[in-house]
Amino acid sequence: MSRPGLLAAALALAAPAAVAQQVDLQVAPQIVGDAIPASLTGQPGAAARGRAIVANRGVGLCLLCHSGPIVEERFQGDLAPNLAGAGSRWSEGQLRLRIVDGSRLNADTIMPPYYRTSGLRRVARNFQGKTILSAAQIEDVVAYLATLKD
Amino acid sequence: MDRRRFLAGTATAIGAIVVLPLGTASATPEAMAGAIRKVVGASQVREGRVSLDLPPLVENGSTVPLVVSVESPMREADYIKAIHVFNEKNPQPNVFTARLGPRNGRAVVGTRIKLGDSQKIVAIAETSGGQFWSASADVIVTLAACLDEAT
Amino acid sequence: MANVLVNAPKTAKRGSIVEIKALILHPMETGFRPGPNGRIIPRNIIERFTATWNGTEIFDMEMSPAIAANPFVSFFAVASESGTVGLRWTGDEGFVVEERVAIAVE
Amino acid sequence: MIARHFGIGLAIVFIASYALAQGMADKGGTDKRRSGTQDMGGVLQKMQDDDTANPGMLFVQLGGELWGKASGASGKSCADCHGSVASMKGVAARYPAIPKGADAPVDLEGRIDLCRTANQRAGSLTSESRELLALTAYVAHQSRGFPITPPDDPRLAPFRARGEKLWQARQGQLNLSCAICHDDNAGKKLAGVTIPEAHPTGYPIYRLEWQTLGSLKRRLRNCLAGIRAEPYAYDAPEYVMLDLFLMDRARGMMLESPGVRP
Repeated sequence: MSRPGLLAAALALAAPAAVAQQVDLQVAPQIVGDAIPASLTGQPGAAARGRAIVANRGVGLCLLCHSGPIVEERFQGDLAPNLAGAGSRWSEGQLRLRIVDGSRLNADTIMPPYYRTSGLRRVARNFQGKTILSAAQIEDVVAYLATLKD
Repeated sequence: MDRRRFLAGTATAIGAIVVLPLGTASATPEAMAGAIRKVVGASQVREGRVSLDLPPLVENGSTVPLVVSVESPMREADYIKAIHVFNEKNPQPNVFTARLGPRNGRAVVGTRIKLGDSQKIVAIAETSGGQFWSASADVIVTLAACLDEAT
Repeated sequence: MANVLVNAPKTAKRGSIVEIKALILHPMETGFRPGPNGRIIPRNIIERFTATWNGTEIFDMEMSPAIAANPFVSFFAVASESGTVGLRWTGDEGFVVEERVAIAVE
Repeated sequence: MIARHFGIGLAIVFIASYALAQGMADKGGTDKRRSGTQDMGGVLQKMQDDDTANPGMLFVQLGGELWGKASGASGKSCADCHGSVASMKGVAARYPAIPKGADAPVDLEGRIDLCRTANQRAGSLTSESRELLALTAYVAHQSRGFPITPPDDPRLAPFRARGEKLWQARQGQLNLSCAICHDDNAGKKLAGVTIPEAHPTGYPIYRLEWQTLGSLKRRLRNCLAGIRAEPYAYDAPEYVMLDLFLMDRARGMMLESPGVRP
């Protein structure tokens, strides 16, 4: 199921085209089983920052499709699983791969690939070559989701 | 999908009007109270006689139907002379003031308003005898007004 | 190119109360919104709507930027005598539109 | 109270006629398709149904004025050739279609503009211009209550098939397709907003978010922006192909133009 080399190669290939997230794209996430065990930045993320990213519909976009235990944000989505308990269901590494590119586990997933610039079609000009979140932002989100224990 | 960015833009716009000689920077519950005080002066405002018909949950704040109806015989001796509507979260607290008289037969006014966020709306009716009656309603807005998407 | 839709009964019984509804094409630009270039789009609203019955003012509404685009107003009037209901919208940038409808009172 | 009763009466008549119309379209009784109208709150349904409250009717009225106005080098108006707009009944229910002498389909706006440039010999009307929307709304309004009946023109099939492919194709930075939301997840909540099934029953629509009337093309562009995909050019054939596919998908459903949508 996992083809770690392919994703890394794809990201590396995409790197020269990137501008805003160029530094991030030099990171080659190593997939092991159904997870990316190592931090994309080599550093742990900050859960508080991660919560803010998840809550922000223009940045994390998470609450458009998911609901989560963020009470101050009304009108959350219900297309995707509730984020509550995500930290019990998945390890940090599993969460990381699901955010980076969930299609590596399920080709039909509706979860957007948050850290991929290759294999996408007709990306709007102002988003071309850019990932949805930076590596550091993904680490913050992973750190936050890991705190959501049932 | 990127609505927050536009919300942020709206917030900037609200901030910008501080430099305009409008008296209020943005409507807040306090600004609304101030605007109401300007209309009613020292008079007491009582709840009742007014009904404010607004959908409790609106899908888009850009066009929210509103009807204010006031119990009144609408005769020369006793009629509603004005209906004022206020909000607490738009850039300014005044929504409209309608002036009526016995020729209306019925003290009912309908229109459509913009709501920048979920908030409380207050309607105040002024009788020919100088009394003030009011009603309020809370509206939850799924999508705020003043947003736009790149088209 | 003003465009107005008025709904009022053509006939009414003397003394009955009729509803008059009016819609007008107008952007009701609030003056608080940034345009595509980031600058605030200047305010352009209808400030006042007035209704007369045979020339006598019977209803008046002061509007704010909080009134929705393409303003809709409904109000009532006692059908006292046959005649003309005059509606007038005035606003920013010299906006003036007048519309008349006849109501025959029997 | 009279007004309120009148309003309620109108709403009941509307709901009844709507149910009847949908029932007639649904011979087997198994049609579960929902127009966007059915996903809106009662307040907006009432706004759409009351011609004196539906802001789209301002454009229909304007379209009526334009219908009678001479334009272009021909010095003729729409009415000079077509007569009463009643001649347009059912037309909107059949578009997009391939005009005589052409080999590619055009949508209703495209057909009106073609008439304008070829017959009236007037300048082309810009996409989303008030004039084009008004004329389209005026013509489309004539088909209100008509079931959508795409023409049996075999030449349309390949265009429709390409439209379906576009509908299914993932695109944009979010890597989503139209079908993922509007087929697989219709009825669920995207940030508190019910995802509609995306049947083009009300176009041109008065969208409250736009605070004006707009075309299906504009609506498709909004969705493309949402998934961070590059919108097709305004004159791109993709919009017509998607329109063809969507009209076929909504075959038998009732036209409601001008629709009101949040």
